[in-house]
Amino acid sequence: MVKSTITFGPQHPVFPEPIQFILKVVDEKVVLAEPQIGYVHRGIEKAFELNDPKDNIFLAERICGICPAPHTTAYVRGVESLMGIEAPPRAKYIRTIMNELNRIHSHILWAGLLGDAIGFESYFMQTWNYREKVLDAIEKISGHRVTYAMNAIGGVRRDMTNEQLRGLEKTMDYVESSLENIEDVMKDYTIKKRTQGIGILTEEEARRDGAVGPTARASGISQDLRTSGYDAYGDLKFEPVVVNNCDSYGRFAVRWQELKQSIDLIRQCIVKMPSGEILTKSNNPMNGEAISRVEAPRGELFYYIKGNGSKKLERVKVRTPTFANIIPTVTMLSKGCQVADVSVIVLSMDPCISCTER
Amino acid sequence: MNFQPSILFSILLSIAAPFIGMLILGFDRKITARMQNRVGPPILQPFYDVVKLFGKSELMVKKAQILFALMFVGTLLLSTVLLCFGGDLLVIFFLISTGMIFYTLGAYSVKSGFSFIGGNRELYQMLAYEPIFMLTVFSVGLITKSFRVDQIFGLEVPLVAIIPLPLVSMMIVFLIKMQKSPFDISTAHTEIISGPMIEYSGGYLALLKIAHWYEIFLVIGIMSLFFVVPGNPVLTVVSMAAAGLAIYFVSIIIDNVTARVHWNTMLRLSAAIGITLIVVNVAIVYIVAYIAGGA
Amino acid sequence: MDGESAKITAIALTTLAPLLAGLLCYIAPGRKSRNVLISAGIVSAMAGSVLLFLLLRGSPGHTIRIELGSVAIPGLGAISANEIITIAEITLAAAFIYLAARIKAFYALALSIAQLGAMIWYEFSYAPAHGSEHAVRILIDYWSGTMCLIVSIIGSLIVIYAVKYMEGQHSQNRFFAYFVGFLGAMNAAVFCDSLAAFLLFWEITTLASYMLIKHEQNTESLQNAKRAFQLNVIGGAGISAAIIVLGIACNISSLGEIAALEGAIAPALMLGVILLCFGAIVKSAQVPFQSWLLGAMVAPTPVSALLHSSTMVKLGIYLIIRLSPAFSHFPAVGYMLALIGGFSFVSTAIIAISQNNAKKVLAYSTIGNLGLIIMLAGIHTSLAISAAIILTIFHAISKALLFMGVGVVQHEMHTRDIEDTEGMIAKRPLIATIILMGIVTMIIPPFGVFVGKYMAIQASVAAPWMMILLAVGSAATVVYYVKWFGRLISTDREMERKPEHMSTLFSTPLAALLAGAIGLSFVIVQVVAWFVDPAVASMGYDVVLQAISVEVVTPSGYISSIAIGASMAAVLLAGLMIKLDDSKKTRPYSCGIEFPGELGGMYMHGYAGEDKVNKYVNFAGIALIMIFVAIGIIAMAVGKVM
Amino acid sequence: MGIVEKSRLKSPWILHYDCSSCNGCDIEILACLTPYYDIERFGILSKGNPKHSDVLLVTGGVNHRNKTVLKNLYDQMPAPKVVIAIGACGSTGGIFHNCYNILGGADKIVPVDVYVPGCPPRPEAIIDGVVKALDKLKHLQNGTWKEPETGPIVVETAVGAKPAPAAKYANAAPAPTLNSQPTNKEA
Repeated sequence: MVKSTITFGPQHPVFPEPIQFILKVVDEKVVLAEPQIGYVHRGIEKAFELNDPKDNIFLAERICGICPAPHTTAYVRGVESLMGIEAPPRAKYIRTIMNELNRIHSHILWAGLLGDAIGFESYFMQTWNYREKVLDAIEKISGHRVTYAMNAIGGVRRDMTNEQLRGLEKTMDYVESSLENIEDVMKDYTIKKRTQGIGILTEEEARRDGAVGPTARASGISQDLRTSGYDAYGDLKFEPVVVNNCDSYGRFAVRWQELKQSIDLIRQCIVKMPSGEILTKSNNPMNGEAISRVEAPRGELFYYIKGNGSKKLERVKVRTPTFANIIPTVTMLSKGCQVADVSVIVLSMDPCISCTER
Repeated sequence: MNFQPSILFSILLSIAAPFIGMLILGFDRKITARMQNRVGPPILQPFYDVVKLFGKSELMVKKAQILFALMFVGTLLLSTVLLCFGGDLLVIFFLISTGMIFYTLGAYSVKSGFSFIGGNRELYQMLAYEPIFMLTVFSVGLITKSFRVDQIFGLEVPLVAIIPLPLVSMMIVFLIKMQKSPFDISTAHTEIISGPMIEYSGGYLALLKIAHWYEIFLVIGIMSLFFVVPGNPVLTVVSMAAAGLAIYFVSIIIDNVTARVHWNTMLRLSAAIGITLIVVNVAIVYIVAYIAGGA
Repeated sequence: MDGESAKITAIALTTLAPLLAGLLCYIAPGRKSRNVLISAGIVSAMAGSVLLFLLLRGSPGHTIRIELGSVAIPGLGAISANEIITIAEITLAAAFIYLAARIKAFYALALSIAQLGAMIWYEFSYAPAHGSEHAVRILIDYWSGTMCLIVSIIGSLIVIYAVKYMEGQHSQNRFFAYFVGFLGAMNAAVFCDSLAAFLLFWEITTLASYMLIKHEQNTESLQNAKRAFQLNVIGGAGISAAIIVLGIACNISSLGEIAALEGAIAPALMLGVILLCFGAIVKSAQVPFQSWLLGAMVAPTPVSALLHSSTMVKLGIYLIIRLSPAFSHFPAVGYMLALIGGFSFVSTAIIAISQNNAKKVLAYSTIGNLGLIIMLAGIHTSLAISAAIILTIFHAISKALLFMGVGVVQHEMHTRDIEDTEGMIAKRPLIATIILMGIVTMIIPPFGVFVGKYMAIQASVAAPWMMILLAVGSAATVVYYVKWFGRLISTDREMERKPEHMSTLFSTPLAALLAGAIGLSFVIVQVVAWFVDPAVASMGYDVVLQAISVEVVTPSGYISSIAIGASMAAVLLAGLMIKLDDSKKTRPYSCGIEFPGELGGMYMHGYAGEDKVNKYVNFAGIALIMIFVAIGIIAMAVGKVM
Repeated sequence: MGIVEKSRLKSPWILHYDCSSCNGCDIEILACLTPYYDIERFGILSKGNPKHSDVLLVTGGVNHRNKTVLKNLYDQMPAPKVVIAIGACGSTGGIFHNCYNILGGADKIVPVDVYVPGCPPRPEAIIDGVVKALDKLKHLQNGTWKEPETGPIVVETAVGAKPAPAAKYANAAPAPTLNSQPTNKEA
């Protein structure tokens, strides 16, 4: 067998971030995929220890520019539990709205990237066009499109007016109808050809390798942290989206249905939105250890925070969903695929390297 | 009536050929953009791209690349001139495929991963489209009883009336040549960046782009030969242009509603659809001729 | 020297001289004397072939017909040439039986015994009773003359090359005995009109090829030689059967008579032609008999070059083209033959994609090209035969060049693997360039093989369904040659301009063949005028290929190799003028890091691999051959020509 | 202005490299391609291949592992070329300036021509940055300046603090450390 070595990354147009796979290929068949890391490592966990815990919100937000809401939520929830306080109900609802908006924008973004990766350019264009509306909604609520720092320790930074809520409702209507417009893509022959049976991860393997988020849910594992009822999720009605395809198409389908689920959740939040304060102020010392788990768009996000009573935190440890999904991805790749499928498989777990390497 | 294009016309056409290809590409980008709710670049964008590339300095790995790029453009130019002067369709076809061989070799000549895979994919594409292209040219020859382009103008009815199905098969060739999905596998931007062209830069990349213009002119030119209206030069020009545009519009729509497929899917599709359609059509022509002859 | 004796001299120079030189090589005492003998053999073959061709141009009707009557041998009285041939044939058959028994080739043994019995019965009981003639007829027309030129000149160049290649190897005497003798036997077979004589030389080439294939004497080569022997015996048996069928049922004993027949045709003649074609298919290693030629790759490379380019396999082609005029009486046979050839062309082209052994790629390519030629012969229009002849000539040159180039690589780098020759252009530019040029002359216009393919497509208008095979096959051919080319030139730095030493005995034949491949392609108009058209005419076809100034004009198109070649050369020269200084050089792109530098070729094992495809290919091949032979038998049974 | 210079302005092809950004800027660059912003109307294409590109967009601060990658990519771009540092991190290291693995902005490794501040900058600002870079590209010819150097340009953005004046950055821009090949500025 004559093998070629192809370096997929660090700079590659299909991945906006420097993920690197060293592939051994025979013809176009990948026989070995070796992930390489370190291109985005910054040392954020150390920086958490250097800054003021309040400023750390901005740092946590910049662990990942795609899902700042779950990161800050997880961080502030951890710090809140260290301080022994809880955010007021309205703040929790606003957090939930931001988290779900974040999920919508992230999933649409992902769908577009998948379209781009498999050469379906018009799909990429349409989805990202709709995504702009979501970003606009986020901007109207928070003041910024991407890194909006909505969360604060003890609540949220900004309140939502009724006008904003009505605007958000309209945006949701728009996004829902737009998504219906392009729903037929799921039935497209070429899309199915490129995603069905590609990157198979059976339920057994998903459990063994510890897959999280949509990757796990597409393998038939009903695992969604939101069912634990943190923030406002306890008041809302929803079921985790689970499909049994176990392939890239399944992951596509899970995210597609989650988009609708998120729209529904936001509507529920708007209806049930309580009135009251948005911030619990507290100067309690941060002492002890706290674990905080949040369902990010990519899966379970885990923060471990340790305080020693001083002004600064002693240790912040972040385990991101992508980190948990790396081994499942290597499992998928090692089953043999084509060079063309590498990007589809890697994208199907929605990698976020800047999260993972911090 | 045998319509003989004048020499002046042929000369003008062969000079205009790359620009026609360029305009086709320019409109393509514009129309694609409009279909994607975008404004899109100016029509002359491919021209600006190429001129800009000529103004850049070159960074090449080795000289062989330059030779192959030149040979690529050279053969396609030769083939364009032959087409414009009504030469032998088979020679034109072979020169196009020779051009593609040089292009592939240009990719292979550098020891670079993506360039190599691009070269491989170019070969897969060749395996997919060459039989179709060759059979189409052959079926034209079968109907015309000659492979000379000028003989097509002497037919009694347009070719499309007799052999429409090869035209459908040629869509596969056209999509491959236009580097459009579902068959843009060799230059797949998001898989192998730009495949065979990856190690070229500056003026030599511009040469490849110009060769691409020629290629598009050639393929669309050969496809529009099916629409020659015998004995009526004006109608011929109109119908050829209209047909060219229609073919091209269909290709843009296909591009916008499909994802890129794997090379093996492409091979299967081209064998199952491309070759079969031509064979069926030629069989029908023969059966009809047999029945007509028998009766 | 009058005309007649000059002709005899020329024939003797091309046939007897190499045979004799070969025999003497066996007992040559040393290297020097052997080399003298070899030189004498090849010089006489070359001179004789050229002389013969010149004589041919001067002969009435552009044919030389000689009847060898009886020879007076002191003490024995007059012996007819036919008797000599018969005796030689029986001796050879006995040798075959001995050989088959010794190597335990039982099929071959049984076939040889049956063949011997049948031939003895036919020659001694049947033929005399029916007053068959005693003369051995020799017929040399332009087709034989062209073949003789190919065999003598290209074969001789390969012999020169072999002298260097075999230096220092064991049992060279025996090797060169068969090697040089091969040329004589091949020429003789080409000249023979009488079927019996033709069979004799046919079997001699079988024997010689067996001896050459097993030269290395290791298990693999013995095994492959045995396979080659067994299969070729089947082919020989086909020819013998044809002789008997034709002799008994049609009273025909020569090739010329078959081709020239007119009027009502007996079904037996059709069967006879089918059996002859069957023999030729085996000799030309068409599917499903391709395994002997592939196995023959174990032999030293000069042997492969000889068997593949100018001799042995070309004998099958020669025979089929010679018989092709007869197909007009029973087109079904022709088209079936075309199908077998076309199928071989497609299947070997596809399998060749999966091969990384250079010699095997070339072997498959040979089978494919022979298939193409057989397909054209099966189509049997004038244009098809012209294309077949052009392909025969240029394929021989290019294939010899490629084999010898690969041989040099093996001789000096000890590898046949295409992967090992990656980037050879930088390490050994000279030999790499020769292989590259060989590939270029095989696939790229305006070189001869391309012109042949161009005409083949036009010729297939007469049998449109063949075109599907042709289209797929030629696309696959381009694929495997281009990727090989790509492997040779794949480097990340410029060529080193260091002097590269190559023996004169290597470089001379290579240079001659390269010059021939390029030169003849540029003067293809003259090639058509001098060789192709007369050869086609001498076989009784109308001449449709016109050579007008710089263009070769076919009935439905025209091609000007000079114009295409000149424009390409101009572009190439312009390209060579461009300078690329070091400041404009960079490293290959590899996503921002240094490229690890490991590349392996593209082989499509899952789709074209031998293990995947062979069973289907062989099955289809066997089915086709069975149908082919069945056509003849059914025709006999029904009593009607198809 | 000759036709080549004009074409240069009409067709800047960009190469984007994410040094160690948080994805925010990267996604905003991608968003520029989409119908809402549609940079292709200016002839801008994202090429992903340094050998075809004119403009290098760098996001995120440089770290110890990717500094060679950035240098490699920059070296493989044929002149004339410009470099745009996108976002606070790309310009100076931004919020990560005190992280142990961050060397600083892109200008530590390659000469930066345009700084686009913001965290992340809005797509409009990125487009503005590319257009400002074209101004510079106009005067470049195969690696040599035609006009005296104007220094790095800083794009003023709607969001975030008013950026410092250009002159301050011109002096502050440190000499490229890993740069062996003559660059636009030195020539």
